[in-house]
Amino acid sequence: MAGGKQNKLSREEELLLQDFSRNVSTKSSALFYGNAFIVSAIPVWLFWRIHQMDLYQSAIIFAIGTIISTYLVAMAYRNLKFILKHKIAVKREDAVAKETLKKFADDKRMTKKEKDERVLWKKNEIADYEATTFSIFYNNALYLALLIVSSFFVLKNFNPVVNYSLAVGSAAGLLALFSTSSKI
Amino acid sequence: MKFWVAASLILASVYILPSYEEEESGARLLVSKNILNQYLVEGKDLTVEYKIFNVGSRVAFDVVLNDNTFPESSFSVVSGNLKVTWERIAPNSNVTHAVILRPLKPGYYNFTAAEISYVVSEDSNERTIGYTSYPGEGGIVPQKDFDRRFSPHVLDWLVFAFMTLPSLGIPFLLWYSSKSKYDQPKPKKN
Amino acid sequence: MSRILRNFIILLLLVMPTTVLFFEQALSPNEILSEDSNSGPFPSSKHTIKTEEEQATIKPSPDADTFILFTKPNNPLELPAGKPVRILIGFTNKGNLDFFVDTLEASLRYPQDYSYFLQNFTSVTYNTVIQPHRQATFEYGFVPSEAFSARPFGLTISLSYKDSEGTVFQSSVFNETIQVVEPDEGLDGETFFLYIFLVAIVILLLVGAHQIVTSFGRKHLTKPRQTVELGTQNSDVDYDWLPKETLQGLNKSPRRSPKQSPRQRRNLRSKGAGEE
Amino acid sequence: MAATCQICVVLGLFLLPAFIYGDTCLAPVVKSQTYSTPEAVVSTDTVLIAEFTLTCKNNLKNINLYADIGGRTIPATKTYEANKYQISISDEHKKLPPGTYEIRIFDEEGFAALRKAQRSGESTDSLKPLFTISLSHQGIWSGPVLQSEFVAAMTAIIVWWLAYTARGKLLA
Repeated sequence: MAGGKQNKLSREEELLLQDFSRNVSTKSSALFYGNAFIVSAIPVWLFWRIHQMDLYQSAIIFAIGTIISTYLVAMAYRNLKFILKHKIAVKREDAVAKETLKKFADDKRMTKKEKDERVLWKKNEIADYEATTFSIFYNNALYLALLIVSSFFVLKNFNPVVNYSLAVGSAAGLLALFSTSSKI
Repeated sequence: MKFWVAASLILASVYILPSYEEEESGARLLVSKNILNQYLVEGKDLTVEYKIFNVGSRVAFDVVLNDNTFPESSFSVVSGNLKVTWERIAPNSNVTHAVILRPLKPGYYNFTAAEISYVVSEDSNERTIGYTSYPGEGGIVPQKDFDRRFSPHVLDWLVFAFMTLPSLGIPFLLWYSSKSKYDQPKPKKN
Repeated sequence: MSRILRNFIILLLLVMPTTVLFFEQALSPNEILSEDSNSGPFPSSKHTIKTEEEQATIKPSPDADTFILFTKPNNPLELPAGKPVRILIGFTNKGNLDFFVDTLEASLRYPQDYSYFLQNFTSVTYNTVIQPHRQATFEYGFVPSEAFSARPFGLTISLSYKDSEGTVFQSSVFNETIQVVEPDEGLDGETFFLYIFLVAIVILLLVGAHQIVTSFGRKHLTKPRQTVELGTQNSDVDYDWLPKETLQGLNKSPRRSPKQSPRQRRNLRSKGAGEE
Repeated sequence: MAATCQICVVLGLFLLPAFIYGDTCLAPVVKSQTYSTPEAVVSTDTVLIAEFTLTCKNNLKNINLYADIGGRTIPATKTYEANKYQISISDEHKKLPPGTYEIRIFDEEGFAALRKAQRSGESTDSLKPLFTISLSHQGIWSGPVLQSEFVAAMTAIIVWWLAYTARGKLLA
């Protein structure tokens, strides 16, 4: 993202950038929280069946762990989606443009500007869709890997309750941390 | 006639003499009772092994090994018998006997000695009673704790994989479908 | 005829007892150490330690008969170092008082001077009551430390017990000099594969190191030589100040010594003079 | 004449013990039940147990039996039920590998012949036992070769690695 490239952005890019603000629409945040909750519920089953923690005795710790992990994982989804969206938009630009133009090539009524508008809108929608799905997929994969490794290898000899809280906490925390930077 | 009396006397003494003269060092049995388990687990095998050594100098007769230290309520017999006998155990030899039990209740249990009784020599009917060595205090681990540490939970892991499938698979498929639709192979820039 | 026969029969009768006795013990020589129950008092040496003194005075009870049997290495005179040793101690109560068996302790001592302790093994308390005319067996295990291999030691094992009137007895069940030998570590499968694995890793490392050294070395050496070759084609030496003829001369016949034809030398001289 | 009868009396006395054990078990019918240690996680040694009940046509009661398993001769233990015997062997796991063990049961005579054969060093396979019990030992299960959580962790890491490479492509 060297500065030089920044100043050549056309007006169209500015328009696009406006849509790329960090706050996501309610629909996608609902999607995020839903997925985050599902992913955070999985460790409960893991610890209940394999670490044989009693479900009722440690119900509280399970609830707290799940809520915290849901929040952190949703945050990770948003961060990664934001980073990905812009990149995907650039990549998919001409393919989307070609496809939409082909679609509107026949009706003459639409002005060039309107077509551009339509292309821009479609590209944005596609980018958003892909960024969301990939972010969910990537974060889930990383979350589960971190969870299993920490719970069964790092914290192997801890008592199950401590094992659960530390494993879920560290997995969700690391996830949120990693999602902020685009390197890992 | 005198001759005959002498002959029978000598003959009789031959049989009685050895037992009488060395009554002191007749047969002597040392019996060890061990539990060959690393872990005592409720519902899993508990192996009890008795080794009888005849360290005396004569044969031990009618040896009875009786172990009633395992109450029916907390131990069930899988294989082997708790009360066994041997007709004779030769000196300087040892005999092994094993019993497989299954603890029914977890908790601490004091494994005490079993009883052994035998006859020192063939004609003396007085039985010598002894006790085996005792394994002492043992903790029987409940099944759940043991499983947590050892059983491979293959089924649980499969269910786990099944649960993670939607939360991993669906986003991937959606992304992949849209990616393949719009993705043109990137021209190799450098 | 009958006289011979009678003598023969008497001879037979005399011989028979010995055969019966012999038959009883026929199986194998009695190698298990049959130890006399009451060994003599300890060799009282001047600087006996206090416990030593106390032990010296406690006598074994005449009503108690103890017997020791080494089960793990069945030869008590050679104990492998570092390997667990298991023994069985038989105790017979011949008297008519209950015996209360307390503890059993074993220790390795300096062979020449038994009061000098080298290794004291953990003592085990049995707390068992033995009724009159009853027998009991006790099991005990200890591990001679690996550092002691291939040297003689005095091994003393003593069982302390008291009777129902409270008088304390102690009988030393085993009190001999034994040899602690090298444990014969059979090279079983596992250790064999372990060695192979280690050798493999070492070889791998060597190959890796060799790889790095050679590749690093090759990269380093080739760079200067390349610069040398480049030098002759387009080195940054500026040749355009040389007059054309000398340049051709240089390129055409580098072999000839730089002798110049008189005419060329004359031109040079006149040009040089012109310049001054 | 008197002398000869004297000799046979003495000889008779001499051989008396041998007569007592004379008759053997005819047409033995055996019902046996075997046990072998299933797993090494719980038990330190392998134990093989064979319990069997022997009924003879000439209904002998509780005769002495001896067993020979791979060179080891041990007396069969009698239990308190009539004609029921038990044979138990215990050793380290490595010394009792999985496989079927042929337990050859001999009665007194067979046992004497066996001892004689052993002492004189010739092979004892030629001797015909009263009957044989075959004990099959499946082998010791000492834990899964690959820990299941290890497999799970590996798959999780692989899935993450694929995602990571895909992401790298997207971001680059």
